[in-house]
Amino acid sequence: MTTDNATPGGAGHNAARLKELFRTMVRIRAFEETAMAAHQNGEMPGPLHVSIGQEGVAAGVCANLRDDDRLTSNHRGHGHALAKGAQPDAMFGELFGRESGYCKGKGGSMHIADFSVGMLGANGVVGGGIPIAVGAAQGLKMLGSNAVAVCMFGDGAANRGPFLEGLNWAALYKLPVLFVCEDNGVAAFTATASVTAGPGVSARAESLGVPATGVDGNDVAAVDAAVGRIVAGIRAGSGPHLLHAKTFRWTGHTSTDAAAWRDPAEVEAGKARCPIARLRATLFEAGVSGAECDAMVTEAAAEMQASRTTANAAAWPAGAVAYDDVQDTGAMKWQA
Amino acid sequence: MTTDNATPGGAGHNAARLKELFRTMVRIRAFEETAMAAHQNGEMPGPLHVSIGQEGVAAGVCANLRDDDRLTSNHRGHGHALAKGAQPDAMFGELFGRESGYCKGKGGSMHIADFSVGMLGANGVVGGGIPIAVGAAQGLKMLGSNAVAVCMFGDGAANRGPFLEGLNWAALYKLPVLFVCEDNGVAAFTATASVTAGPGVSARAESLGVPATGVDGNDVAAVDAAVGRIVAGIRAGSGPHLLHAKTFRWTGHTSTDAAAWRDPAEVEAGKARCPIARLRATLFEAGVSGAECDAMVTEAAAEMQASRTTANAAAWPAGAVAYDDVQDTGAMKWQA
Amino acid sequence: MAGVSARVTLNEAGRLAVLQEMRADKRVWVLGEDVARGGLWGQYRDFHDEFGAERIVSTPISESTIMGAGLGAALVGTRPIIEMRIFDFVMCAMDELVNQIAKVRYMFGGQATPAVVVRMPHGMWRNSAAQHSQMLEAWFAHLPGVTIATPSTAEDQAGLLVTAIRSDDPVLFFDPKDLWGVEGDVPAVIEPIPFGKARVMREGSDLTIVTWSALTPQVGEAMETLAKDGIKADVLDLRTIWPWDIDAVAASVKKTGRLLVAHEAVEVGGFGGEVVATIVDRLGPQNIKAAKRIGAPRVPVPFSPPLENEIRVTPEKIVAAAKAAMV
Amino acid sequence: MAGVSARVTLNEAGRLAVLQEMRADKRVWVLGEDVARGGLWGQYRDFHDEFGAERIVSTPISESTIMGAGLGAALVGTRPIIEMRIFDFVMCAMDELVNQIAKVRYMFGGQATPAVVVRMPHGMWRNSAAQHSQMLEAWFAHLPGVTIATPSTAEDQAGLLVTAIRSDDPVLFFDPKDLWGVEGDVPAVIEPIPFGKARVMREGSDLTIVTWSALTPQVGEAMETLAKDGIKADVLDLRTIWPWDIDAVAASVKKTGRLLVAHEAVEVGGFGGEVVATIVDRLGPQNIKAAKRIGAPRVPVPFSPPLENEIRVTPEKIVAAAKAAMV
Ligand SMILES: Cc1ncc(C[n+]2csc(CCOP(=O)(O)OP(=O)(O)O)c2C)c(N)n1
Ligand SMILES: Cc1ncc(C[n+]2csc(CCOP(=O)(O)OP(=O)(O)O)c2C)c(N)n1
Ligand SMILES: [Mg+2]
Ligand SMILES: [Mg+2]
Repeated sequence: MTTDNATPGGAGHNAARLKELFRTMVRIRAFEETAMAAHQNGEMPGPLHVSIGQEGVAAGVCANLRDDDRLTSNHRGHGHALAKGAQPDAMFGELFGRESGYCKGKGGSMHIADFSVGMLGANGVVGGGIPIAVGAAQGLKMLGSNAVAVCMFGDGAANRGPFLEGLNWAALYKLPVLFVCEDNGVAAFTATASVTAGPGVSARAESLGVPATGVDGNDVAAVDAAVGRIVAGIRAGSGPHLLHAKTFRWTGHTSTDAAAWRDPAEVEAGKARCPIARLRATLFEAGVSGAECDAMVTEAAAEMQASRTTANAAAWPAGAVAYDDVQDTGAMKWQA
Repeated sequence: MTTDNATPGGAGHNAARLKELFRTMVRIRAFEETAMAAHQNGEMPGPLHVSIGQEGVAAGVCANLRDDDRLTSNHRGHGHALAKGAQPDAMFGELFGRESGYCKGKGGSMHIADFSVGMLGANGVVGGGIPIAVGAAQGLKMLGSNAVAVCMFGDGAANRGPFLEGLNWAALYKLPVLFVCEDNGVAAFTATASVTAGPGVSARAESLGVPATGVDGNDVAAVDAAVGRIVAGIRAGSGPHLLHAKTFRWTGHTSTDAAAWRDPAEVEAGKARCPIARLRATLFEAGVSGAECDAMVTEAAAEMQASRTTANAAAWPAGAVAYDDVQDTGAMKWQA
Repeated sequence: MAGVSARVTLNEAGRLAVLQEMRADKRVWVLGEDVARGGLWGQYRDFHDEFGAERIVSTPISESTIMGAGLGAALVGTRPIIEMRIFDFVMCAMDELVNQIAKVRYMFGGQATPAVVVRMPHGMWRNSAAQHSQMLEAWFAHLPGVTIATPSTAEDQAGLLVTAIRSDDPVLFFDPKDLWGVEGDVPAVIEPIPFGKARVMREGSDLTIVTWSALTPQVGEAMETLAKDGIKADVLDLRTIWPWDIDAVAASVKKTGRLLVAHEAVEVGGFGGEVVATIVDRLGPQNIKAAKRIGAPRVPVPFSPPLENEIRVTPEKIVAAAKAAMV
Repeated sequence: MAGVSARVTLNEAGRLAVLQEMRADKRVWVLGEDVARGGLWGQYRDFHDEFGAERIVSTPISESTIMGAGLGAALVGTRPIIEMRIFDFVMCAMDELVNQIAKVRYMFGGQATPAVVVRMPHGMWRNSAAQHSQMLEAWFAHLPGVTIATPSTAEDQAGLLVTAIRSDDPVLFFDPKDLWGVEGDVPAVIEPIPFGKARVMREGSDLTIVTWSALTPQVGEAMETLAKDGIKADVLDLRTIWPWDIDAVAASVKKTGRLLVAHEAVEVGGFGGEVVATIVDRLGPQNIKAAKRIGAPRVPVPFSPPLENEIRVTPEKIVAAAKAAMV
């Protein structure tokens, strides 16, 4: 969901806004579930990283962004793309390697991009989006825009060098960039806490001159409110900020990873913190019925199923496409 | 100066120890001045980075190290090497590219190493020594040694990714490593403060789980005392520590850089904080006469001049040497 | 049962080799992401149980430090196996590899012994796209200070890993990740296989085909097709590209008069150029009838199966290139 | 005075080219260490005064981010010149260069325009030793998605830089740092020089010599010596190694029958192998009498002058190699 006006969510949530957040989350959930089903059914090649359980972060952050705000994402980026305004048809097309995909089938799940809505691309390299986001912010500032750049990354990425370099850089040049650490507690097959020293990502950010805010990433209203405030500040010239959003990944690292090593009790507890269920309860209190929520869920499932069907019927890219988009000068030509 | 016993300096400095610190510092100063003269006189090829004004850090740190403690250094490493126990003959030999040099003339000023005294090498890449030092510490721990690793780097290096990665790593595995940030306020031709955000290197370290201590690097007794305490702790298993030592670089970045952009008043003030002059005053109070200090200065100058002379007379490496030490398998052979 | 060989996959062959060497030499250890859980590819399965957290070190996602710490630990006398998970991530650790590991021994005049093995599973693997499929082994032939292993069989994976672990040189070990599942016979005691000796895949007199790493099965198929068509190829798997078996290739081309180098990597700037240039100079162009290369076109690796297939070097393309060399 | 040329150094020629383009296009800017003070080599002297801190951005020592931020800024429509100070430090930014800059356009199906120029002064320069002297331009010919400029004259430095800045491709610009001082005539309005067109240094019929970047003066000396000895060389400076002027080299070798590729970089795995392999295949080995390469031995660059001289490709060595090609 991308609002026209980047309304700061902080100033009293109304039911309409909460419903939009709910819709974004259930669309992400439906996308991921549909993608997993397609992957298990052999419709999709390559690895698949889904973000089930983490929908609150993508939805809450992107509700505060305009189309000309830029976003860099990571390997687990479907939710970010959808929330930023990407279309499921072209996303499924890309997942399935079809010509109809955002990247004509050249990128796949880990490289979805939609520059038309400011989605500058997922990334197969952990932390790879950090310097790109700060550069985008620097470019925007130079061009006199008041758009912001948002950088989504996982807790695992905070152990890579670009974290230090990028945050120092952003603070130094006072760049309009929001760093979002989507902290699901795990990095691939390892608990992040077991490979991370010190008091945490917010402290790291602050030591680099970037103010930080912690939020429960599974409370989408809280994310929305915090990001609303923060993005308004960044847009007004406050400089960078880091949002540390605690969340939980329901699945294994990839859709073929059963994550058998995780403590089942911990997984149960994590799932109990479902951001969608939580918002549903809030909506109920605000007078939005369960039936209305169910309708959104059903609609989202149908939408994603339709996109899956469309993508499955889409054409494969022609061989010549493999030779396009490399470079202008010195490109190889395709020979039939 | 390398002590047999790694006596912690904290427990009351006596005049003998202070004299040894003085001797180390004046030897470093004499080495650097002699090297600069030789460079200006065309005796030495390649770039030269001297550490005049920073002697207190090298001397105070290394006074607490054993030969089997390891040290990684940076491009401004002569003082570190000398203080760790390297010999000026082989150092000048290396500076002059002679066969008698530590590296047979293959490394030069930026790559001096003396593995026999635990000096694992200077480094031409800013921050390059950080991961090497943590690895050395990890290896030492694995081998059951209680030796420590020390990593010397400049304030400029704290803006490179390896700083974050290396400190997190050291804290995580509780490695016996002391990080020493030799903060001379400049990085090449740029004031480090102008490219560094946040509260500073100690805060960065602490955010990564590495405790930090600040010290006036131009007060060698204070450095000695602090490092004595810290290294004793590290040796006893406390895990890593960072020492932030403020100091001042008297010269330009390289010996051919006049550093005309620096504020002359600032340079004057910096020179007034000379670590050698300061210790001389302390020694005087402790009953060591100016004449005794002068004798050490004269002796050091003579020692370095002699090494310079020896090195100038030393043989150049034979052509075949260029082909040695590449690798065992698959090495090119020299053809006369 | 000592001395009896077992039929195992290439992945398992490598695992057995490291296991044997770690049991024999306490200085050998492994560091990399997720290795305590057996590694991304299961190549260290059960190691953590046997060797513990001190020797099977699961690391943060800190490639620079994985590489650089491996070097530091080697400099104090341990013998690390640096596991890089997927080759493409080595790009995050190139200073440590190129400026440090490859150079310390030389820069320090022989004082340093950077005895590390850097394992980097590489190549195309099931539509992993541009950032998880690269084959840049050629780069490192151009980098003084390192040796380069590029096995393609379970036997070679085992024997070359043993050599790599025992070597005092930094060894860049390119695990062929598309071939984890190919099987071979690995003896109970794995003997080292020397670097720089090619493996003869087939003898023939018409044409020399040189290959290595993950393209070997495709070349194997192609050589059978060629044989059916009456073209008898002399086929060599280099197994290591630095050092590489110049003598064997030269002898073969002397016999056949024709050379085709086939590799999975991009043809332009690939190691095939080195092989051709070396052999042409050694034998003299006049003594050669054809010297050709086949590799991928100069494009990043695309995701979509038909696109990936489009740029793959297939048995059919190898057959066509071989036939073009016969004219 | 427009249209009149000035005699300037290669360093100044590059400075003038960037100045011209920055004046013409506000989207062009520079980022790198110390650039506000003119850059390590003075190649941005006085720029800060004219363009200010927004367009001449002195950065922290953060190579990954210098490279990656350059890319990010290009993706929103600016045109950064990424100054890497000395090539060797690019090793700290290889993920950003190899996995991101070279691939974004392709991975994203054409949506991205990574219009960056990466300037990386490279090569041997006054005993700078192993970590400040590397020449790895060959690597990037093997990397899809980039073009590669390797000028050697002041004129080409200017004209190729103009082309690079106007190009929508990522351009890897290898400033020949040992040649900063060579002089040439640069016009008041610098015209772009197209990539992929070789510069003829000398015409001859006996032997083709191909070179580029910092070795060009040595080749120039060698060709004069050869001429005195009665060997008339056809000499080409490629100027850009991707794309490179295959047609011109092929036409020359067709005429002379002999090829020698000379480069400063290590011979093994260098771009010389690509040139030889391409030409041998294009013309057929039987139509060539000799195809040779000369480059540095496969050792890191040593510090000491006699050692550096030992491994340098000198005019004498080039003459000897040329004569060896004449037999
Ligand atoms: C530089 C790099 N190293 C390793 C990997 C392999 N890898 C992919 S995802 C991942 C875990 C990332 O964890 P985190 O950043 O927390 O994201 P999450 O998967 O939890 O969403 C790893 C190690 C990679 N893609 N890039
Ligand atoms: C990775 C890298 N980037 C840039 C350089 C060039 N360089 C050499 S020294 C230096 C400044 C280093 O500053 P600091 O670490 O504070 O050390 P100091 O020179 O002040 O002792 C720079 C930028 C380098 N050697 N390595
Ligand atoms: Mg995570
Ligand atoms: Mg400094």
